[in-house]
Amino acid sequence: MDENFRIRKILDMQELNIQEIKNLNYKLLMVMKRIREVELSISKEYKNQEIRCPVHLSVGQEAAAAAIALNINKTDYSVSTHRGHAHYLAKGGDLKAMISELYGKKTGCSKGKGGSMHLIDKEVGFMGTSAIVGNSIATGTGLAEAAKLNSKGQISVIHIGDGALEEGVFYESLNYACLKQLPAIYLCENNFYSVYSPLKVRQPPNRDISALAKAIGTKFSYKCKGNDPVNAHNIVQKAIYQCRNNYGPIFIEYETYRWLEHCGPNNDDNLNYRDQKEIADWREKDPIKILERKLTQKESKDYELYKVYIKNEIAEAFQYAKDSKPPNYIEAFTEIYSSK
Amino acid sequence: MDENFRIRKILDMQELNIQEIKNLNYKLLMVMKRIREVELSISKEYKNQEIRCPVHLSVGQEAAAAAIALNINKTDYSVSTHRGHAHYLAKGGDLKAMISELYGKKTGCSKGKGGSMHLIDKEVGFMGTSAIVGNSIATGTGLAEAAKLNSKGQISVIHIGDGALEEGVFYESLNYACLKQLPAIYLCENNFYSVYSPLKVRQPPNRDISALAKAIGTKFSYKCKGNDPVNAHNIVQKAIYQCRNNYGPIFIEYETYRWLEHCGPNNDDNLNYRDQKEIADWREKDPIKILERKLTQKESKDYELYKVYIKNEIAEAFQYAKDSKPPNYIEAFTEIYSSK
Amino acid sequence: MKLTFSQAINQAFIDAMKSDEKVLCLGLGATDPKGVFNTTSGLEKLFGSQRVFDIPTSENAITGICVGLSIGGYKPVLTHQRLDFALLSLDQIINNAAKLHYMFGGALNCPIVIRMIIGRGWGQGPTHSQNLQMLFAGIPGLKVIIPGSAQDAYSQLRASIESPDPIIFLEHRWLHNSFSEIKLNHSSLDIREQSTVKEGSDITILATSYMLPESIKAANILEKYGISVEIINFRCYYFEPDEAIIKSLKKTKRLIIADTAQDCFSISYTLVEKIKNKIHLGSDKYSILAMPSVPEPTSYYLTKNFYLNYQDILNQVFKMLDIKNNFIEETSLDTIKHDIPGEWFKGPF
Amino acid sequence: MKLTFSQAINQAFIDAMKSDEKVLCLGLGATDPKGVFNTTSGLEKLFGSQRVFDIPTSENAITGICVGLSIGGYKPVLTHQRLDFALLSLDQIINNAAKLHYMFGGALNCPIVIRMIIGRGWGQGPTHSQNLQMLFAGIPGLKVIIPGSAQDAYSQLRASIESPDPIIFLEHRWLHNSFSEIKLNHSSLDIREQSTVKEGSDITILATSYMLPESIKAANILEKYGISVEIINFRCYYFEPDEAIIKSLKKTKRLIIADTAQDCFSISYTLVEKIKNKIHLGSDKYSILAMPSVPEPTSYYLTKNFYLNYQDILNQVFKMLDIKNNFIEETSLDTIKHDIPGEWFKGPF
Ligand SMILES: Cc1ncc(C[n+]2csc(CCOP(=O)(O)OP(=O)(O)O)c2C)c(N)n1
Ligand SMILES: Cc1ncc(C[n+]2csc(CCOP(=O)(O)OP(=O)(O)O)c2C)c(N)n1
Ligand SMILES: [Mg+2]
Ligand SMILES: [Mg+2]
Repeated sequence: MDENFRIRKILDMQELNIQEIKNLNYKLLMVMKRIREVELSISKEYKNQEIRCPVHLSVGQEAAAAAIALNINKTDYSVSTHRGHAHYLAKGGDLKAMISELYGKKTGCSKGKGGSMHLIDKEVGFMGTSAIVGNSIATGTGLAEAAKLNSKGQISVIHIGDGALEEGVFYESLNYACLKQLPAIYLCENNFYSVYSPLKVRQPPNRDISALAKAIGTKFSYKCKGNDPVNAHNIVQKAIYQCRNNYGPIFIEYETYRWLEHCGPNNDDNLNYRDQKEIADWREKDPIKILERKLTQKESKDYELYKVYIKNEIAEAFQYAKDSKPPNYIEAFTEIYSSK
Repeated sequence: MDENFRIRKILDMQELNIQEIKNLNYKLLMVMKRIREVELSISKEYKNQEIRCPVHLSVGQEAAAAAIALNINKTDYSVSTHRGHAHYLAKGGDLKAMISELYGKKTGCSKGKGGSMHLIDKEVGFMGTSAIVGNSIATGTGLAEAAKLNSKGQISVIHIGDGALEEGVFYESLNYACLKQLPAIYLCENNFYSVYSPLKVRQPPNRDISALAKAIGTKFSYKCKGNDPVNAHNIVQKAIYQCRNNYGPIFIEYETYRWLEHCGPNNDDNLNYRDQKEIADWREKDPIKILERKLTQKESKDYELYKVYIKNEIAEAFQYAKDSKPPNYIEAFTEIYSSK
Repeated sequence: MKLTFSQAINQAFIDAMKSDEKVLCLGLGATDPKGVFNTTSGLEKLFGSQRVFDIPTSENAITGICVGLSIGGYKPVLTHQRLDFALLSLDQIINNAAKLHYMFGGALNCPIVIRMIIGRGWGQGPTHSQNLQMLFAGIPGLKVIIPGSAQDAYSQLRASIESPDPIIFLEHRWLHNSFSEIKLNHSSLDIREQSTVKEGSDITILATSYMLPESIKAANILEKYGISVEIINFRCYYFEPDEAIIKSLKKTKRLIIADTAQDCFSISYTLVEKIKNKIHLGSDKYSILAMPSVPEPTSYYLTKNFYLNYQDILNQVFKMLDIKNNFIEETSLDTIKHDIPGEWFKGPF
Repeated sequence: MKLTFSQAINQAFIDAMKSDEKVLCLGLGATDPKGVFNTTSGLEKLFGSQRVFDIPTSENAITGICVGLSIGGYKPVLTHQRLDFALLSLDQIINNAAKLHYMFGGALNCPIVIRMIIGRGWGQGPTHSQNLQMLFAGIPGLKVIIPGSAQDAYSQLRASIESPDPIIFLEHRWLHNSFSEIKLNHSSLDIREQSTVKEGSDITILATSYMLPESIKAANILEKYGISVEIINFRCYYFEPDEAIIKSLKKTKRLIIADTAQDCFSISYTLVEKIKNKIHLGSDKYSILAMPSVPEPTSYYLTKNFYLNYQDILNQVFKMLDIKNNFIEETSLDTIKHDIPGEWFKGPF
């Protein structure tokens, strides 16, 4: 099998379960690296002022998405937040359609109407993101109820941040999911900040949020410390198994860290809202570097090829987006209703 | 001291702390009996169609209110819900103003604008009730923050039902109170029903709600089982002590049972939404009967006098309400703003 | 078939749920002994507790859950016993349901129906009686349906359930016991269609919700005095006036809008301007009857003269036709108290 | 003293908090390095973290907490970085804050200010750009303030903080960098007073919020061509027109309302009718310029021709004065892109 084709197969989320590649580390790395490269490319391109919408990048936080990518089915649902690029890609979302959306083109996944904060790829069960903190938690819970009513073994994954835990809708949704034993996974990327605000100005000190979820009523709640992608994968795998097997909703806290500014393309460590040592410590825990160090020689060679491949893939996607025809402004006035 | 005067002093909430009467049982009983008699009188009068607003009576649930009455100061705050008569009276609210409010008179505590679901007596720190489930939880939490900012040792008591636990605002408020270590007591009367709906269609089975409060972040959470007024009193006393001494917010679950229909003057056990045995068991646990049985002979004699006294007091209040002049309809259009 | 408004809602549920197994019915009290003023009674027995169920008091999440159900292929009908409670869910209604189709470029649609009941009288008071239709009618992406008759209750609810878009369905509590002859038919109904319920030549009344029966009552009285009123049941809050309205005004050249919501920033004002873009109406040729722009007080005494009824309509017609009336007295002999819809109502809710 | 709108807000905070120690400032990001577009910068240092603080993302509870603080004797000013987020708190705003004074018969009052920032451009999109002023303006018990200038920012915020009633204070994001000479004075300000910012004789423009600078721009151009425009800064959404408006219309007899909210069920329609109750205006003598009644799309290309600006105002004036204009070309030489308020704006927020 030629390298390129093999890699392409890996990139296809449906195929990821076929275990073409046996080494879990390598598989996780591939998914993470692709996400990171996409995000860094957006960061780079943003300066040209052609991407004219707020973007919230996931650089540094890729592991949770990768853990999902390797364990979820196309027929499952997932939803996410303002910081949704990684989750869209992890679910198998179309890269070209995503980049085009950022450029406001008609070829965008939301035809330019939604922008970076409104990604969707229904074909692969990625059912949308929301620009309102907490808003999609309820939607994802409803999808879990649909999944349960369908009785086809689907699950619904709800990606959230630590800030969303402060919204009543999180609590109401989880209460409902527990009450009805819905197949939902609430996967919280705790990056310790909401915009510039540290946890300590938003939540009681030392609160164990997975214990909180358990007290609300989940049978299982997990905590994944320190940005560890393999640990994240194993927890997610177990959780998805349990969720599919009617253990009801499951909550996962995944500790991680954002490398760039909350919104926008830049590093904002100069603003000093985060401790320099804290930043340095988390940079050490770069999930990509950690796994890169674990590759075998053979894999490292493959990985070089893979990097070229994704570089090309991403370049192509950006070119596609830039070349795509802009929508006519008249289209702003269409598709408000789906009926007359 | 003549009997009547002594009783009048007891009825005055400020004086209750003076421990005129040494026997706790008797004091609790007096407060509860007065509340019950008020509620039963409303129930009886309602049939005359002169009280023309929804009423939610507390018959059977009097103990939590009595526990508060014996331990709270006039300078403390409290807020309550649609089922707020007992809490208003426990805080020392003016009886005549309350009954007049039910009759829609200008002498009502809200000048007839609010009705049974909007009771207030600012003079004694009773800062209002709300007809929207959960709505006053946030208000009470804000009062707790005001109390904290005032640094005068005040606390804020927030009376809620089990249904209110399902509103996100409960969770958001408690998170905030824990974060800021506010002197707030969330006193939940779990009567196992919200209108006709049993807990099992609303919350996960066997969930320990005081453990839930603890997981949200309270240092102390208490559960008071089985409608026991003395236990309720002791827990409330301890909680108020802790709350005043900067242990932060405290949650108390008090198990109890409503005797009459959710809304209105009647018994609705014929509708069979509650199990007959369950009803009978809880009727056994009538907090008033339990304490009546414990009175000494001397107290029993006093109690007979006391009953006459409150009967008169209540009759007087109803008469006052009925005799009060109705407001002119023009007043509906006033006091929408407090400035021009 | 003679049905009350409540029964018509119930029948619409039954027929819709039979014809489409994706339809769900949920809400506080949906399965309780009172069945939301009898509108959901018996449904659980017929369709099972997976399709008909009670919910926690979590208005906000439940609304989003309905959105999730809808994009997952279901058609949830959510009921709030009072519109006022739905204020907890405006983020989900406005930022999610209403925008979904648009903001994902048409990829999703959101077939949900949210029933909200509007209270009135018997001390409902400031937070159990608000008709905040303008909150919803002003949001692109929503359709606001406000049935005025038992027939509407049936056919508009059926059409709403079949609509691929989110519907806010506003039921006036005082209509629940009104009844009429009903056709169990909705297939031809355009959900935005208004309906002419009485033809006339002197003046047109656009009547919404509970103002419909009050308008009919007024028109019947006026008829005796030779005044011919045309009544249009304004049952969908769409700001573009439909043909029935324009046609009617070409004939009568006089307009009263009778609304159950408050005057201030009432949607009626938009409607008037949009009508006047299509047909000339002199400034003394139209008027708006709406509720006062103040909270509804609880007291029986304070709500006296607070609500609009057929007498206000009579007076307005006389005024606009420049008739000095001396027969108004005769009509004020009502014995029913102003805070109840009929003698059948004994409180408390 | 020359200040930007943001600086004026900041100064109003400083002066209010100095003069009344009960004033509090809270909101997401109130103490962060960006200080809510610099409006709250430095306040924590000046007044301490008990009076100036960040909050959890809990819009609903926080609003109710502000109500509690207010009846407990404090004067909280809550800031939302976007109006859209405040939709989570409409229960607390409408069922609690707005009703409190009324429903307790005057026993309580609720001096809170809720600042909400209205987004526009740079891909803010459907849920970061809504001017839903009508949600609030239609609620009795609230006062809705919508400053149009840096002077308003100062004096209206001060007056709002001093008001005993709940105030919704709507700041347009595109005004934050506008600046002007400011008097640090608010004592004589009636919070419901509109202000005439330019006198003229041919036509009156009621300009709201960001439409104020756009109207001034238009008026200055028109002046060159001998057209004299009177501009009234419509900065409080009260439905009864105040004297300045009536006086102006008696003079000019022509009215344009220029609004940053959407057309459908816009409050402008109410206003027009209320004005016409006081003064005759022929149907070709007034018009409403408002945003299209659709969600705001995100794409740069889709927002082209989406917003109103001074050119739309020019065209409307020409139309109403029946002038065939051949000089409009000249004014369309703008180089600034339509989705940013000025070259200073580089995204992303
Ligand atoms: C309801 C609401 N409130 C506030 C915001 C502004 N906001 C956008 S992203 C964000 C941070 C959320 O933090 P978190 O959930 O931890 O996600 P992260 O950005 O860290 O991934 C906030 C407060 C919003 N979009 N919606
Ligand atoms: C937001 C909201 N949703 C629904 C209602 C209708 N409602 C009134 S009382 C009540 C029951 C609340 O139950 P609980 O909190 O247990 O109090 P209880 O009546 O048992 O004392 C409900 C659902 C309401 N008033 N407000
Ligand atoms: Mg975070
Ligand atoms: Mg209960």
